[in-house]
Amino acid sequence: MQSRRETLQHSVAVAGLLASAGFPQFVHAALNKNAFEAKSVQDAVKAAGGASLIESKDVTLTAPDIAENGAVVPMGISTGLPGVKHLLLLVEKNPLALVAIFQSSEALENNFLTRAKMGQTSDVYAVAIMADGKALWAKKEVKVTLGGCGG
Amino acid sequence: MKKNTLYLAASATLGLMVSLLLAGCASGPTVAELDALTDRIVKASFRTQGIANVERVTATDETNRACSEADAIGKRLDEKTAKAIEEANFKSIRWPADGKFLGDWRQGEAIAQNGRGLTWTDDAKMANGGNCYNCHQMDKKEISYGTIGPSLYNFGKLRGVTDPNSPEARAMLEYTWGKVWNAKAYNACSNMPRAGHMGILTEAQVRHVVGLLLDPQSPVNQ
Amino acid sequence: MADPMRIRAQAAGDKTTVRVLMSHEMETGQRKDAAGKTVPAWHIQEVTATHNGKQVLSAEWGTAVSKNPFMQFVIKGAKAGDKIAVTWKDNKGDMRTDEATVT
Amino acid sequence: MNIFANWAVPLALTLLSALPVVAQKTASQGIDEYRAMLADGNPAELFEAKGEDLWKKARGPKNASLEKCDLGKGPGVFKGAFVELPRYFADTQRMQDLESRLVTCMEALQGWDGAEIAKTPFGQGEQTNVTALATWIASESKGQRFNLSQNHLQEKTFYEVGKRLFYQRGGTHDFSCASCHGEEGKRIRLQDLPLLSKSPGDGVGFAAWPAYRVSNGQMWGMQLRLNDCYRQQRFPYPGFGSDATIALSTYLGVNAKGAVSVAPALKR
Repeated sequence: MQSRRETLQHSVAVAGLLASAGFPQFVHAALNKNAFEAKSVQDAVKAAGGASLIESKDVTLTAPDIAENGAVVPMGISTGLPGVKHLLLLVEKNPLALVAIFQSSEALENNFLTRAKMGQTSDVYAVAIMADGKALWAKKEVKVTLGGCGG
Repeated sequence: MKKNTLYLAASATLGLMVSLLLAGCASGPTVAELDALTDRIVKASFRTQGIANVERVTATDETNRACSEADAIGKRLDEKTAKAIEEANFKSIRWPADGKFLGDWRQGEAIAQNGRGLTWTDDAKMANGGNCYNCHQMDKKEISYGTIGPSLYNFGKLRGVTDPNSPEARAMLEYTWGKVWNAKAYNACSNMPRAGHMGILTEAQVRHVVGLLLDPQSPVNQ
Repeated sequence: MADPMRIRAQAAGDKTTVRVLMSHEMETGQRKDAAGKTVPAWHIQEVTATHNGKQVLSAEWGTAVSKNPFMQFVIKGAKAGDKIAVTWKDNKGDMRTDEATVT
Repeated sequence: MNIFANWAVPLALTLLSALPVVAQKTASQGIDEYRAMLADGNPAELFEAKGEDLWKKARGPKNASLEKCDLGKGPGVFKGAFVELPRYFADTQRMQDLESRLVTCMEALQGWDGAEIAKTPFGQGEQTNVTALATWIASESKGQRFNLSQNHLQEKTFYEVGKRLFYQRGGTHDFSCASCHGEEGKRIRLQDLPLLSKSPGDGVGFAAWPAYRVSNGQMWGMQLRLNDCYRQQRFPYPGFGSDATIALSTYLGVNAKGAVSVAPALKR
């Protein structure tokens, strides 16, 4: 376990100025604008290149059964399948369903974790878009509650 | 520079006050001195903000003063004082002008769910909530309930209220109204706010909450 | 300029788990301020990471990622002493890169 | 101050009634699971890093760092300082908690106007920096046990005053701190309430703040924690660093004696 102090020493800020100094372009800059503007899970997956939706046991969605607060809900996607192009996390009942797209890469495991906002109790989807256009999905309902006084 | 010394100077004032107060007491301050110091610290520390006037803490009533004091020394109020407080609070209960105790339980449920109102970030114009679920179980379907107060699930059913308009139900109607209006009329140092007495809920809102508790159709009594 | 990220990269066997915390509002564009005006969306859109200078991660984020975002990914084959750099760019064009050493 | 960032307001109003029936035990087990998933990667770390930087950086009208700040264990000593605060400071002749002491240092060493900082709302201007500094200083005592001094007469006096404040009923709802924190095993809604009239145990209550609050994505120091308790008690506004907040902190801190500090924690 790296201590905070060590991390600080290793963590060097090299940004900010780079923005104006011609930092190399992102590989996927704004490619999936339509997917992020889609309201439903289906439309978002389609816009991200998923042709046919198929439920799959080979895609794993990590998410809690219940979230104490919808502002921060941990969720992750992983799969051991070969031939994955993109990995998507989506929240069905959010105003815009798509949370994040991770591009599959030879250098990485297909295993990503992040945290998302959820407006209400909803199904969460993990979708692996394959090279052949298949969109393999797993889903789970996450209940969103509120622990405190609500004041 | 002049400004900069202000914070130190101002904050040292109370410190000085404490030192002066304690000068010459080798055994430390007495209970009365500590009570007086607490009052002064409260006056110097709190200020009016939004609708939350400073009098809410500097000018609390006899009920709160007596109960706070008893709490701080870890004792219950003596029976006589408790009785006197309960009687005074009972007298302050405003009974329904039109004789109607039971309102719409659906509106009562919304009031019970609502924990808002009367903080310094709230607007005076908004309707206040009753905060009921913060402390009580009520409708069994609501899993997010507090446990500071007893469960009120089946409140009316357990007390035999089958027809709220019957003469037999009258006493329970009055008790429930009175308890919601001013809980301290029945238990001097109850943790429960005095919803009607302190102006937290309007008469119409109290009626709806009583409906939620006693209406046989209410989910509380299912 | 945005505050620094916190990056932890820990090697275990032939895999390195990278955990990143970013300092960002992640405003959804759905929220209204006290005056009732919609607060415009302001969120990280693109995240990339490099391992010893070679790009390994490319991700795109929407408005639903939480404020002060957290992300975890696993690099194959990285070892102690390797450099991991993470860059984010938001919809206003702000960006930030921070680097950490694999332990 | 709108503490509800993003979508929390509709949540508060609509979600509770929409929940299906789930056994009580399952709900709290689920919430424990949820918290465990968040434990790794507390955004408070972002504020720790910022606070450490602020401590070392030359800033303010005097362009000086805070590295000579005396938090009670001598100039520049920050390790272990947090678990001994509030304490009596001879130079200011008063009881001070971590945040008010940091303001004193910012005034004395860096030349800021302390009164102006004290008046600044939480989450704005230099107050943000006070919170970040407090987060870092607290993190430097992580794992240590609370051990407030009760040697000085003022330390004892403030404990006694704090105890009275803890039990003081007021506001429109007659609430005191003890209304919610005076009994073991109670809850508001689904939120467990620590009993604070004695030590609630390691990493609970006083031993958990500063903390990052997931509900609004904000970093809160103890001053804001107490401030918001008083807000929800429907009390008037306690001044930043006021004697009431410091006396109450003294009471809570002394009660927490022996409890291990986990600050900065992650909270709802």
